[in-house]
Amino acid sequence: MSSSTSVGTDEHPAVVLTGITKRFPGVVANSDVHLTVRRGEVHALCGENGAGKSTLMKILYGMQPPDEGTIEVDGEQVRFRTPSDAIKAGIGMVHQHFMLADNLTVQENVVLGAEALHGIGKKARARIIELSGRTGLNVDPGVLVEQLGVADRQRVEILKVLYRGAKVIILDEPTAVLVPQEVDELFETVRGMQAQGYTFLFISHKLDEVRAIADSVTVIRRGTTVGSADPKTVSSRQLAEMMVGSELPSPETRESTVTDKVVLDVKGLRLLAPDGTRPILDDIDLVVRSGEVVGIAGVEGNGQTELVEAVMGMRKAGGGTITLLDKDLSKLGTLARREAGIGYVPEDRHRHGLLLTQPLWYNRILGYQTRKPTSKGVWLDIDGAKKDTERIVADFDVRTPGIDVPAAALSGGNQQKLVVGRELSGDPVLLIASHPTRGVDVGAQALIWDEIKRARAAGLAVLLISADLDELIGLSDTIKVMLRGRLVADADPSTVTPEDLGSAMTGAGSTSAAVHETATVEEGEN
Amino acid sequence: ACAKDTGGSGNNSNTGSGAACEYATPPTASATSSTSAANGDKVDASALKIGLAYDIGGRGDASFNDSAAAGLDKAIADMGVKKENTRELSAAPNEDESAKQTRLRQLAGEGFNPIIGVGFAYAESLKVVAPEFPDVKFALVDGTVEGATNVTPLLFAEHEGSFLAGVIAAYQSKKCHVGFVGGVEIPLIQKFEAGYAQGAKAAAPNIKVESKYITPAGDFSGFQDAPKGQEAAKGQIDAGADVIYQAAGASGKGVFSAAKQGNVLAIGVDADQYNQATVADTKDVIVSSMLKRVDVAVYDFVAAVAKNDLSSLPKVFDLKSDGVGYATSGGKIDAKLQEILEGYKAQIIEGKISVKDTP
Amino acid sequence: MISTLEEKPHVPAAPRKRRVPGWAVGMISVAGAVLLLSTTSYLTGFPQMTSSGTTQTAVRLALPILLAGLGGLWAERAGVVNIGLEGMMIMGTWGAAWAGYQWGPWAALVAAVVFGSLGGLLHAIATVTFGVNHIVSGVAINLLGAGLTKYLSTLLFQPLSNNPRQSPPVQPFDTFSAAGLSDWLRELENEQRVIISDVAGILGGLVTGVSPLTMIAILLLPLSYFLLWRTRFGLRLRSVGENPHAADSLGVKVYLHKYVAVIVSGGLAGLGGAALVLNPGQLSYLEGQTGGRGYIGLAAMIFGNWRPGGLLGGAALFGYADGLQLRSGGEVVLGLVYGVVILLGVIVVWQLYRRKWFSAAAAIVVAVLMYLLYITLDEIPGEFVSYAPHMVTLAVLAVASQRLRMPAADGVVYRRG
Amino acid sequence: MGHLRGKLLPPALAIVFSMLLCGVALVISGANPFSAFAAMVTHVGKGSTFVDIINSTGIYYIAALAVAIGFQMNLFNIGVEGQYRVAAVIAAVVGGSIALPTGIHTLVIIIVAALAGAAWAAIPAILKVTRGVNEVISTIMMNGLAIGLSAYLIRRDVFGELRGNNIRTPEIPESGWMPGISFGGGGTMFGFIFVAVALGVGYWVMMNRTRFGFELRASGESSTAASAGGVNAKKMVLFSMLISGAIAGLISLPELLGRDHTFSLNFTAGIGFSGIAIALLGRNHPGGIAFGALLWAFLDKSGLALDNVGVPREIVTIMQGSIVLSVVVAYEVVRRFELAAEQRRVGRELGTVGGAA
Ligand SMILES: Nc1ncnc2c1ncn2[C@@H]1O[C@H](COP(=O)(O)OP(=O)(O)OP(=O)(O)O)[C@@H](O)[C@H]1O
Ligand SMILES: Nc1ncnc2c1ncn2[C@@H]1O[C@H](COP(=O)(O)OP(=O)(O)OP(=O)(O)O)[C@@H](O)[C@H]1O
Ligand SMILES: [Mg+2]
Ligand SMILES: [Mg+2]
Repeated sequence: MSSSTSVGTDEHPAVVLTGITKRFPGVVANSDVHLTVRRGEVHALCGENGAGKSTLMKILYGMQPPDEGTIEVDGEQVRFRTPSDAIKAGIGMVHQHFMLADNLTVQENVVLGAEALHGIGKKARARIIELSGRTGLNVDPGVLVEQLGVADRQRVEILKVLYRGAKVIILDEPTAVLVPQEVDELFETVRGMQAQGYTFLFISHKLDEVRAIADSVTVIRRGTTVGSADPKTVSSRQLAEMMVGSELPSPETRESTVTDKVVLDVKGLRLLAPDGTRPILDDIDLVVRSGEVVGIAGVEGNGQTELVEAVMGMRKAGGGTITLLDKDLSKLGTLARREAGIGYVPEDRHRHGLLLTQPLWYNRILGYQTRKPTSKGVWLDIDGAKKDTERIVADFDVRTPGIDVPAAALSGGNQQKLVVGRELSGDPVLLIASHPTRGVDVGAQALIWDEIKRARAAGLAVLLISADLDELIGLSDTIKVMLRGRLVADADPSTVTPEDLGSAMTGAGSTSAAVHETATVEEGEN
Repeated sequence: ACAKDTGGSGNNSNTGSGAACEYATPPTASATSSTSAANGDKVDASALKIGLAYDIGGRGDASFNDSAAAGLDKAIADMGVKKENTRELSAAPNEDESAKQTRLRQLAGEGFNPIIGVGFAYAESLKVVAPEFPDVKFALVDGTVEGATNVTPLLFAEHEGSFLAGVIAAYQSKKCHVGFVGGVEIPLIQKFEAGYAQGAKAAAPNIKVESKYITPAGDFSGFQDAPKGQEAAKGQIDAGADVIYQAAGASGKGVFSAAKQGNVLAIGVDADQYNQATVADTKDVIVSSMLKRVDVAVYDFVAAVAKNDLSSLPKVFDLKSDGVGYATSGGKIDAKLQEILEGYKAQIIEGKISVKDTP
Repeated sequence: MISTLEEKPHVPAAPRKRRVPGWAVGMISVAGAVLLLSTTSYLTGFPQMTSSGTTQTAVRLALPILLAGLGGLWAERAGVVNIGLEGMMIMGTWGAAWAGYQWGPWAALVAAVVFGSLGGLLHAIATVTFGVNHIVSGVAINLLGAGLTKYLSTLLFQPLSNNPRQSPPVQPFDTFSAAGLSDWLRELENEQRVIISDVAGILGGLVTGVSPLTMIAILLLPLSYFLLWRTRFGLRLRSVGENPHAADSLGVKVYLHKYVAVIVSGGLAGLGGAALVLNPGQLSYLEGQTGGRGYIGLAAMIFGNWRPGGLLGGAALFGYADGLQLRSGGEVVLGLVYGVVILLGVIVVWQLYRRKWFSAAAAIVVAVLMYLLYITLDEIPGEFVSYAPHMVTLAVLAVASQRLRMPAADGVVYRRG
Repeated sequence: MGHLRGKLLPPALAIVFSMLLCGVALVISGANPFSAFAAMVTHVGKGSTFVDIINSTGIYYIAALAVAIGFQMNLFNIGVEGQYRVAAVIAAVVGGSIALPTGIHTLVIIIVAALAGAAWAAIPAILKVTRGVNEVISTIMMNGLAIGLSAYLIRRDVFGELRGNNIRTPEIPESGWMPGISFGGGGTMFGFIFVAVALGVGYWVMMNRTRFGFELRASGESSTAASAGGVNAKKMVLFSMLISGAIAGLISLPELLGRDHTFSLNFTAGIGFSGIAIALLGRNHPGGIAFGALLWAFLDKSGLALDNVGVPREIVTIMQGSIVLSVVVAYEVVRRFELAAEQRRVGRELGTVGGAA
């Protein structure tokens, strides 16, 4: 049965949401949302950050009750009190942030909550293996989830949903963490399952993907549905303008500001895994010059995080030297490295960037506790910190009622602007930016890009790590590809395409002249 | 193949080798001289308001505090002290010095006189409080307060009583191997240990004496951990000891229980434990108890206050003044042994044997 | 709650290692420990180290610790830190005595569980429903448990026992021995043959003079393992301690499971209290009789890496060291130091094999120091002997330096939505 | 001011609630709760009780500060109990065996006590930093060993001397004492109370105004964010444990320098554990801790009056437990309420509807 024939008008739609409204303290997340999903289609949901997509899906999945509005599944009105109710009605959800217990096995994660189906033992295992065989979602049921990479984790999430017999599957931003090849694999799986009669609700910011996979698109803006479009005919730019009501910015920076002055010089950097045997970083050589943005491309888990943390001194390197403007940092701690002029935008702002319950000005001090204007000797300079926070709030357009509110009260994008603003204070010579716009909406994204470009023009050296290949290609002067702890290829951002980069990142070998290998990786390595 | 163990017969594996003791020639008994201040005319103490400040545990601890309480009860019964004219307060675990002082002040402030501090823990607080109330007659069981003339020390020669307990143990032991379990290793309890070991060796020079304290000084849980008392005693029994003397407060219960399970004998302490309700289930192993007559001391002190003659009180309640002694309830001490004991007792009273108070 | 120094690094998808199954690790460690003890016992000439008496003592002393630790395991596997075990244990002792003197030992067990569970219920209400910091709630429960039982004892026990701190006597359990086996093992033990006698002694201690409570406790351990790791209830309970949001999103009733876990935890701690009351040497409630065993139970559970087998190891280690020092004193405890030297020797060889030069050097230094201690002293001073279990625990933790891993959401207050 | 109300309301509610609870317990046991509470309150004015309460508050205050420093960075220092015991015995031994001019002698004792407390805390700290040993276990174990060490040091063949049936360290000569303020029959207030107050001020300044305090709080709030911000986690563990231990070392000094002048079997134990409860009650805040310590001391000392009216004194422990629990419940309820209000305020001031902030 092909998807186009299964979409019959005489049948009941798989899901109909009518007049859904949901209020949170101070925010109306959804207001009068209408959504109809036909059986067997892939229905995409688009909207900028905080538009209310996840909230709507959580309501459909029974995690949050709507304040107003009705839900119909297969033509029957339903009320979900808990996710179990939704599961019973055949709805499953893969969350934006993975909902997995690291210390449990794949099998345990999959059967959790659905033990009544096949128990928790051999039968369940057989069923999982059968399911993964049928859908191509291959993972070993016995392995601990903490040992899995992102793509595998996502497979587990989808398996979880299938295992419960869901017919309608919600995928909330499933591609945000995947490289193009993995996205293709995922889409293949989705198409295959669509052919078997599954219905998908698909959320993504990446409009090309939406156009590639969806049968229909609904756009949400500021909590309400603003219209729908046919993905076959609409362009990405048109879609984006529906979402935000303005032009889509781009990260393009073509005029080169690269100088000869070497700012960061990493030589032979090594790092062993804590269990002592496997190298996570293997003989990394890297140079970043003043006015240059060096981008690192790589599938998550290939050592980018470790590279950044080793340069920051948060991990103790097993060998090699790190030099900043002729100063040897190799033996210094994180604070000394920051004082030497490194700014650091961490990939996870909640874990590494902010003290969430503390006021904004208190967060301004973090990382600058030894420097002006936030401290004088062993004493803190609270007035100085407050004044400088006001400056960041103004310069970086941080939307906040004041600098005394806790950082947690800000939305993700505004939190990120605060962090970027802080890390560009104190005249750094090097900025290490890990996924600087992850989970940030287009407006904030543009602002952050602009600030990085401005600082670069003023001579800042930037080491950029990003999973967003458009961002990487757009911002970088040089791109290096990281694979299994090694820098394996260089790419020229002016000519390389995301697809080429993707192949290099997965080790499929470069097919493009824009990517040339600098090292080979033995496939058989453990 | 699982059988119910019947009362201790199953696993009394006394692995230690041991032969019967060779006893030293016991001294022959001379006439005992026993005087208690109370053995006099009827005293009328009905005018007294008596205050007692107990140590941790208070009345009902089946031990030392209870013994003091018994003295008070006897005073009420014999000397016409009115029940409503008495007040008993007790200390809490881990309390600080000022709580003890407050307690004494409360009693003194409300007109109680005499006031008896039960336990050496009151020494420091009496040193402070007694001078504040020069007209009040204080007494301190187990301790002295230097410089305070209105505090009467009620001291005991526990080591002398324990000497006799050691003699009893030596004569009751079949393997010439005895043990001592102390609650907390403080000087007071070491007096028991010292006297006991000396007594046992005096009676049987070849005897082996095991000794174990449940906790060191400062950790007073050793007085209330019967399971550990039991294990300590079991260790000694398994090592071959067959008479165990305990000075371990509420932990002593565990020692008796171990003795019963191991089919050996035990010696109680402070009161005549053979007749104590809390250890009634193991009374058949209690061959004797070392008596520390805190009740006598309290009673005598009240009487002396009523007669306004504190000088009649002995400096130390020892064997001579019957302040310490041994119990014969249960009938395990036959006439012959009693004769031997009286012989040793006389020698101690006469000063021919001097008993050490440190191990 | 407990700060972790090193963030667990995100290790990229590692090739899966064939792991040795848990039961095998357990068997190997037990065998290793027995071998070490009998070697030490042989070399130092102290048969007490492996005598059946010592083993029995160890079992009796470990029992309340084991039960308290098991209580801790249940709560923490569901993500609730339970420092209130001591208070729940105290409530258990009171309940056991109160029911025990009236209706016998079985009623005592039931009442101990009920009273302990009440403490658990209170902890659950505070931490789960009100989202109170788990440590605060635990500390408060310790205070409440002590105060409440003292108060109730004054009201109910004093009229009967004339003592506000003690209950009337409680009926004991009968004890059981595996008749033939027990005797045969004792004969073997008495032959004083290397290893065989030691093993016989240890085994003999385990099958002689066992009370039903011991059997229940020993059974509760595999039962807990089975329930927590082999049933759907256990899977849900553990998932709540690892990632309550994930569990919630799959329809697991997070609050319910936390409640059940914490109440069971209290019940087990209460049972630990009953083990003290029903100990043949005690047979009554006595104020202060728990003596910090709840805290030790918690420590044993952490020592055991939040797993039943490890907990058993921790409790056994503590009970063994305590038993040895109570029964045999400073001389024999000094013998344990010799055992530590041997253990360190093994570790040195292992570290050299793994080319960890620094660890090996450190182990050598410690081993030499320990050996000097061993040959210069005749016995460990009595003041320290009482704390032999504490020293052994510290030494083992410092040497083993194992990577303890607590449940990921342990101590984290969970809010729905 | 609503802010202040949010801070004061919960403890007030909690105290009322605990009084009600204990009142019910008293009624059930046939006692009159009103006369019991009245006896406790009137007792404050009697004899030296008021001064005793102040003295005890000071001691609890120091203990709670010591615990709070660990809590600030999620270190659970159960070992305060052992640290102050070791510090007390060592300070007493040193103080009793040296001869120095007045003032300097006292100072030396204080320094020795702080160093001894820090040294005892250093063991679990080092074990944690180098071997990853959980500080909960190690400090529990160290508490046991502390008793062993103190018992060993006061052995007659070591430093102890026999005094009647008691055993104690040599008395500290008068040059090493710290004079108090005498109120005649009202008792003597320890001079060390002023040190306690100074410690509280110092604690506040350190936490709120210094780089070290910032790093401590940052580590407590998020160890990951702190380490990315250049805070050396191991160093912080070590330092906070050492400072916590040093302050713990001072706990026994009010009594040692102001009253006892010796370490004996009458040593006041258990203050470290009370300190945990008080630090939690005061939410690690120097003002809150002062309030908690005062409340604790009041319940302790006035509880003695219950003996006079025939009410079991244990009701006080119940009250302490229920206050701790109900205070935190009340704080939690109020906190949630305020968080929602805060979110509403943020939402209102931004004037957003859809929330695309
Ligand atoms: N539990 C909650 N409590 C209060 N406010 C909430 C809650 N969940 C969501 N919101 C608010 O609702 C708005 C919509 O959030 P939602 O997560 O649905 O956005 P989204 O469209 O999924 O955004 P993104 O693209 O970032 O995932 C947010 O801006 C937030 O302010
Ligand atoms: N579970 C929650 N409980 C309370 N408030 C929440 C919750 N989740 C989100 N919020 C609130 O919602 C707001 C936005 O949160 P979120 O991080 O989802 O932002 P966002 O909509 O993704 O913003 P941005 O577009 O900047 O990424 C914040 O004010 C946050 O406090
Ligand atoms: Mg977002
Ligand atoms: Mg979302």
